[in-house]
Amino acid sequence: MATLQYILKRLLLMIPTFLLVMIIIFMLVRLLPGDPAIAIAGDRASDADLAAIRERLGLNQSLWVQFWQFVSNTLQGDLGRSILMRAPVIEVISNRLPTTLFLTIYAVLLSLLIAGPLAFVAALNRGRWPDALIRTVFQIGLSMPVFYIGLILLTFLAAQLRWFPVGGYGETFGERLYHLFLPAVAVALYTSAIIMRNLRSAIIEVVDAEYVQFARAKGLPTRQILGRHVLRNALISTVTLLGLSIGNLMSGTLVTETVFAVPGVGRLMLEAIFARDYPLIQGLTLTFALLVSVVFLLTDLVQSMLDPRMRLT
Amino acid sequence: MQMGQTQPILEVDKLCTYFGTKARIPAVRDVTFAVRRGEVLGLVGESGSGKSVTLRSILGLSRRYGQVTGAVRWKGRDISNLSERALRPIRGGEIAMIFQEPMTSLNPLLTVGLQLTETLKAHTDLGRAGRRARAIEMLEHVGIPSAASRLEDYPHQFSGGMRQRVMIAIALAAEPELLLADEPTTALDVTIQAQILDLILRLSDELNMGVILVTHDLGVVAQTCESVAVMYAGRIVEQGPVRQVLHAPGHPYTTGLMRSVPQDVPARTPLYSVPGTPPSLLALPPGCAYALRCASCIDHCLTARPTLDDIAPGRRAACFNPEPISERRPA
Amino acid sequence: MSQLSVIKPATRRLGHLRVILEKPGLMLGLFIIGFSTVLAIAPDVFSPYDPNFIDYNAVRQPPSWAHPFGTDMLGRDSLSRVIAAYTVNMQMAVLATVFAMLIGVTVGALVGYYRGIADVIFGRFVDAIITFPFLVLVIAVVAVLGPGLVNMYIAITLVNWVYYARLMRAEVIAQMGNDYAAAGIVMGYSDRRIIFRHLLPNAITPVIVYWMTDMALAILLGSSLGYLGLGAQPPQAEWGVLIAEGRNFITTAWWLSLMPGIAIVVTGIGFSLIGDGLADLLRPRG
Amino acid sequence: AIGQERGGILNFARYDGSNLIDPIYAERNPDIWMVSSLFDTLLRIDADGRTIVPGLAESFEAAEDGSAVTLTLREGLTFSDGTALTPEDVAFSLDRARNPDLSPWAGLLGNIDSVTHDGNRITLAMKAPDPTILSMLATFTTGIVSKAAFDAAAGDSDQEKSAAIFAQASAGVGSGPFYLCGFEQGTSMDFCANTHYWRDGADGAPLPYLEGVHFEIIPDDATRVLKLQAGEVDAAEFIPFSRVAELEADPTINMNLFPSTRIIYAPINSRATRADGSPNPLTDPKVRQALNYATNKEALIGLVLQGAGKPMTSPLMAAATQLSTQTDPLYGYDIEKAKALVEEAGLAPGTEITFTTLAGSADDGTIFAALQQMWAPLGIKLSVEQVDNATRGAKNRSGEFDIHTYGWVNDVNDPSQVVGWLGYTPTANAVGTGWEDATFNSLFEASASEMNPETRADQYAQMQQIYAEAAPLLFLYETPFAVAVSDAVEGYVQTPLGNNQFDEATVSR
Amino acid sequence: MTAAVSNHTVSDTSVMEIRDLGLTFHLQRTIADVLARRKGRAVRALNGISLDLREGETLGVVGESGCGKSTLARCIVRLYEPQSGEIRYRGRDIFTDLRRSDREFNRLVQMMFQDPYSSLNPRMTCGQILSEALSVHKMRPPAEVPGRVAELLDLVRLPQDAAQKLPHQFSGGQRQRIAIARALAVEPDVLIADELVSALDVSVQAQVVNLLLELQERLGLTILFVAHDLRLVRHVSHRVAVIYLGRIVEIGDSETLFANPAHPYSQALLSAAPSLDPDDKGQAVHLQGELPSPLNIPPGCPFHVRCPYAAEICKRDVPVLRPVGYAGEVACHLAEEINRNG
Ligand SMILES: Nc1ncnc2c1ncn2[C@@H]1O[C@H](COP(=O)(O)OP(=O)(O)OP(=O)(O)O)[C@@H](O)[C@H]1O
Ligand SMILES: Nc1ncnc2c1ncn2[C@@H]1O[C@H](COP(=O)(O)OP(=O)(O)OP(=O)(O)O)[C@@H](O)[C@H]1O
Ligand SMILES: [Mg+2]
Ligand SMILES: [Mg+2]
Repeated sequence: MATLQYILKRLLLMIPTFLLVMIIIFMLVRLLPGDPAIAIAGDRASDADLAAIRERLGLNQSLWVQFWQFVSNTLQGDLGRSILMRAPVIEVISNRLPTTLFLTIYAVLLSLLIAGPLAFVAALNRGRWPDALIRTVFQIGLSMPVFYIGLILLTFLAAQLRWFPVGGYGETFGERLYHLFLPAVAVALYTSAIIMRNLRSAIIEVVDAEYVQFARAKGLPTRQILGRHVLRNALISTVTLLGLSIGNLMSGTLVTETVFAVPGVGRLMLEAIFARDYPLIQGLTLTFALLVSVVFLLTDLVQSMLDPRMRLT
Repeated sequence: MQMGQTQPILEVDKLCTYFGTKARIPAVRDVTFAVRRGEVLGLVGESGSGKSVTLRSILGLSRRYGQVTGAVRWKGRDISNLSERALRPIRGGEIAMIFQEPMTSLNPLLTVGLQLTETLKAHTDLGRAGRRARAIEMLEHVGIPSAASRLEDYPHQFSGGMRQRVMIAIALAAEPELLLADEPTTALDVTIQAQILDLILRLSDELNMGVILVTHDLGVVAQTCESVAVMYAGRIVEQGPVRQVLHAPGHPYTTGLMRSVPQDVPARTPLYSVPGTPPSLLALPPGCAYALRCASCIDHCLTARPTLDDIAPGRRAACFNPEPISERRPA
Repeated sequence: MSQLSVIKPATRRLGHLRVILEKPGLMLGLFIIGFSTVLAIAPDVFSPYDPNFIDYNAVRQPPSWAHPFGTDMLGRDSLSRVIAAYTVNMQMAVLATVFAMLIGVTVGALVGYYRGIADVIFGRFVDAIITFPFLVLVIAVVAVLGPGLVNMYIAITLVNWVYYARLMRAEVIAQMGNDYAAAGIVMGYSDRRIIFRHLLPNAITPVIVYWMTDMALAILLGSSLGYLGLGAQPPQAEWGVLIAEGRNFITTAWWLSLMPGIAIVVTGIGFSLIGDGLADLLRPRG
Repeated sequence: AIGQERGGILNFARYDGSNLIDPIYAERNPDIWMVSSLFDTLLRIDADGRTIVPGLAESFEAAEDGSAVTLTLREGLTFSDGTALTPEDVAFSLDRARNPDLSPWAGLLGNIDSVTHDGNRITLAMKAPDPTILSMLATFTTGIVSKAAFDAAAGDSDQEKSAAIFAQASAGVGSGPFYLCGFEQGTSMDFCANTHYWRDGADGAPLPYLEGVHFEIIPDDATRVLKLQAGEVDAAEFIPFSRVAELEADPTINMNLFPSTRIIYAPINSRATRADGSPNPLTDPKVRQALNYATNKEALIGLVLQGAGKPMTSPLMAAATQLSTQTDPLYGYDIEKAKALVEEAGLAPGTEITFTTLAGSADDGTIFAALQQMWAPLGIKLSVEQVDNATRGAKNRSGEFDIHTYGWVNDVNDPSQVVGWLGYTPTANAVGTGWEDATFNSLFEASASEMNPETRADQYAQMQQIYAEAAPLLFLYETPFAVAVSDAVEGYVQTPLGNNQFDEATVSR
Repeated sequence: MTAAVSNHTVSDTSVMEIRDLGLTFHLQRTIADVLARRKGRAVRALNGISLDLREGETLGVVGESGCGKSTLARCIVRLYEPQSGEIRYRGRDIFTDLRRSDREFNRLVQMMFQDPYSSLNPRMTCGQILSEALSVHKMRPPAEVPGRVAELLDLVRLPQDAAQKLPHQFSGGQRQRIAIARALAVEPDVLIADELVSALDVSVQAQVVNLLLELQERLGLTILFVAHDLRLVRHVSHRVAVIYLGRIVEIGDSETLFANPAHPYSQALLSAAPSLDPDDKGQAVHLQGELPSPLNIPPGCPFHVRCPYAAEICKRDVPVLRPVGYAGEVACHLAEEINRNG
């Protein structure tokens, strides 16, 4: 019950957040230089054509009217029609979103899979060579631009060794796992580096905690000490971080999806921005914000599941 | 209980623990003592004198952080070099420990019930239901009301005193033969302190369990222990039966401790206080570590380290110039 | 005044050279960043050629004694370009983060100290900005203001201060749990004094550590924006742009993207070594 | 090509996706260039790129005075779903195409007065003579669609119906060699062979040879190439020129450089003042000429295109366009002359000029870097301003620029479109340069209704001369369409207008 | 350790008058609570505390953990604002008569905290801490500040080189002395010492307590001494107040109270304190029942659930503090009977 109340509270808190997000994105989009009409009709269109397009899109109305329409339509679940794609924004986004979600979740799982065990190895060998090696390698992952990592992976693992396909995203679940492996790795390299850093220091902190010592004094098996007492506690701060970095991760899909030719919302966002596709930019931003809010909420829930002290907030 | 009849169950022999990267911090040096079944041994001393480290070293918990030498003979067998795996049945099973901090020593994320039953799982062959029953029994034993309903609660839902009692319940769950109790009552009010000490004494009696009780409250020592060891800067400086040590301290440091307590002093008059501060463990003087603060310091004290020697039957002190013990301090 | 107290404890500690010498990681980090700074300030001293000089006849030459890093597709000397990029990339690291840090620290400290309604509003604001896709916001702001480094800094700062403020707020609240803040109130000190003189220097450590990571991130972000054409302007050499330029030649002229890639990685390592080292060094002892 | 491989699916990597392939709504190149695969036109351009030959119409005849065009439709034509392609469909399609309320391209057909039909004969009555009309009938926007399909489609407006038909991705309406049989927004697209297509190949077998074409959209240049190298696709378009040599050397890949009407040039703001009101040094034609002389186009081609291009020879169009004159070299590199011109014009040393480039474009970056160095001897300080596409367009319109890069590909098979764009003031202020020349404008207007080919050619020659002298552009170069295909693929063509032609393509597996 | 301090005199004038002080901490109410019209949970930390602090005296305050000792101390220095009741300092209400921005009150009433480390800014040297106090309150012209710092260090018996050291370079007892020096720097009238020595070892405790006693003698300070070590409270205080669940249950002259506690809770408290003499096992009054929670204070006498003498009336009526014989004031319905029996 407490959890339900908590979710309710969080959902209520999202309302002002979303209003702010809507205001920001609306203003930003209108401030963008460049005329969406030109973006649609092309540089060669005549002034009359452009005027007609503006009329059609309602761009000649006052900002207040436009904003009011934006808000009221959004509340009714209508995000408008994409100028670029000539289709309802909802439809366009819902076509592309699953791919991005798949990629993001895949990358998160991969990051955990990579970072988790290595964080343990590094933390338990603190100050010795495995620690130094792991940290250096991850630091490299942390400081390489995604587009570069992506390209290297593609060139060597896909084009030359042909272990993985260069692009596309497959039909079946298995195919997707296979096709999206490289992009997921490219994204995961960065995320896992962040998780590894955090988890490592959390483990180092927890491993010496009194309750872990007490668990040792109780004569528990090592695996139980590490799994039940150390990992769970170390995970708490890592979960927050993971939640926070998922936001960044989704931003990162802008570049990743372009490099790996993955047809997701990240690439769509770039296209939308460059085409001044106002409704699509707005719709995508709201979608991002919604997803990130949901992730934050999930993070908090997971955290409250892990940490009983946070349960009744 | 008469002394000298039973063999010691635990013998600690020249235990040394050094911390730091180059083993430069001598937290415990040459600690030697023994505990018999059913005996309650008090361990007192200033903060940082090495009481907790001694207890942890007995259980092999200090090895991760430093270097431990000397022998810890448990029922005659030296367990100081056993592997973690080999130590497992002893830890928690035969020798249990209560940690100093009730607030931080329980895992905040796990239910009290789980933390209790996991010990039972490790040390008994009780089934799931059996462990649960025993856990409830233990909680009731330490005076936690409606124990069955509290198994699913988390540590933060308990008060400090109750957490301390939960820890005692965990420590005693597997019916150990020796209990290492590290300041089990320091954080607590006098009323609760009294309850907990009663409990430990009762169990020690019922189970014929040896207890090492660390505290810095001399009153607790007086009321609870049969013998006492006083530590200073990592060493035991005095050891003996409580009654004798408290009535007629042999080591000047023990005297100092006794006199600092505002008892039997006219109100609002200056209290006695040991002058100076304890030496840094990184820069111990060559001679007696207490020499610079000691009123009865002689030249020899500055250059040579006194060993823990008998000063009377059953009593030992590490001092070149011990207090005359025949004389009783006026009450 | 607030700035002074930010820096002071750090420099005082840094004054103890011996402490630093005992930390090889920190030493290495300081060396890397120190050297990078020198390169950034005086690239001409180190670069063998004019980084922008186009030589039609020496296009994409592999590394040689004359051109240790080879030449690019315009026949420009790659080593000189990688060195020239230090100026703009190090500038990115600092300028894209330092104002965000100052603003964030101030706002975070005030909000953390006073709480109340300002804190509630701040919370919503932070949520809005944090749920907003970072890159999108930056791209949009850059697009509004026009591409170019200064606008990029403004854009990143507009978004980034929130992260510092969050961190600072949490830390100030944690520090308020210590009695020295209460002691300040009891002593009758002004709020300003308590916030900036007492709480801030104690709460700043994680911020400074984060700042180091953030500087490395700023370089990466700047590079990504450079890749999208929203950052550094040609012909200014910038690592992200250099990598982007070289990406079509990854198999035929690998040095084009590898060398700037190494520069980014090494600088990143430098910052994070300093960050780790400082975290160690500035941890209050007790 | 006797005994062609038949069947098979060709996998084609595109740089950008189509959004709506409809003869009249196609606005962006990725849309335009696909129209002819789905919708055939009455007339066709021959392989030489200039001659007009019959298409869906088996014969055509234009009145001498330009008052009418008469065409005869082939017998037994059917759409891809097997329904008959009738003169009603033709009239419907042409009326749609010339309806200014619907089609952005209606202006191209503005001289048509009416479209009537009588049996298989279709007559276009003209309001005014139009020398381009036959070319227009071979242009994508006059592709023939099925009236029945439009009548049946859901939606109230023509636009909605068009979108609905496209969304069905069905065999319903195609008159071209293929029909759309699969579409995923922004991801992929499938063409399937139209088994009812009327044309036969050189081997006498019906076209198309392929069973279908599968398009994948891969915006990133490097990834597109990798995909081809990995054998995951059979063809990749828009190969970066920097990769051409590498792919040419690859024995398993055929690197095609198809001749195109694509030109890269840079409009120079020729107005008397800049947008901020300050005097514009570039208003002096001498300065503009000097810039052109000081620009080493061969070197630029070497740097940007790795040699895979040639300098512009006609100031107004690509050499592949009809009526282009060959001025070779057009402002060949001559730095001394440039210096002299600058001196003559009295350009102050250290004059600052801003070069606006497309953000993220490596080519633009290169051009800028090279120009900066090339123009330095003239005392010009060139600085850069990066903008994105939409902003560049807006700046071009409002004249807020000094010089910026631009590109052009003809959409129709006639020079009038490009000349109108680049030089005729009413169209677009001479690509936004603000350059205006009365003689040029009147020549252009006269040529629009000049039915005599020689006279018209002469008018075009004059316009090119005027334009070259005034130099409102920095004349740069022509680039081919670089398409790499695996050696299994043959017969794929991209026309000079950019149309992707798959009808005679084959792939052997 | 030098001066004898036993003859210190206490006047009858009250420096502080505390009347009916009540303070409840409201725990955060969740949205769900609001929707369900549930009241938020509340911690009733202080429930009508009244006491006087007399010029020059040391008033000891004892009670078990969580009974509201620190809350009381913090109210007195205006860290918390009570919801009811008033605190008068030399006749003036510190919350209504004195403006919050008036720092003079803060100067005159100083507080020292339990945790010597956390109450000192870890990044300021001892010298900086002291000179800040001096200069903010303009106690001395800037030029004389260093000299005064030296004097203060001397006063609390810290070596002169202490001025350059950071708090972590001191021992616990030394840190507490810095805190004392800081409080004395502004020449206060009243000192509130909240568990000043609880964190220290006995022999260090002795040093700090000696210092406090000596300073009180020399400077005529008024001290509120909060602690849970009964022996210590007995040693330093003139009078003692015993608090139970935010209420004073007994208050009186220190010697009398310790010799003859009148309230059953005071009795239990004193008897539970272990004697130093192993042979004196005492007769500890064992309390029954669970620890009380200020979240849920029982009706009637809050102590009745644990009280061995509890009668019907105790469950119903809240006892008021009233003088009982020579014992001072006691809040117990049955005080007379109990003490007659005992
Ligand atoms: N893991 C460790 N690494 C380094 N030094 C340590 C470690 N654990 C303890 N020490 C040091 O060993 C000394 C003895 O510590 P110990 O905890 O045994 O003191 P104690 O007698 O229990 O004091 P207290 O009464 O405060 O609990 C102290 O100086 C302490 O700082
Ligand atoms: N800021 C606060 N918010 C909510 N509850 C509080 C707050 N401060 C104190 N309390 C509660 O008020 C009650 C009284 O607390 P207080 O700190 O005064 O006790 P104390 O007598 O000083 O105890 P101790 O001896 O442990 O220091 C406790 O139950 C405590 O949990
Ligand atoms: Mg200890
Ligand atoms: Mg308290």
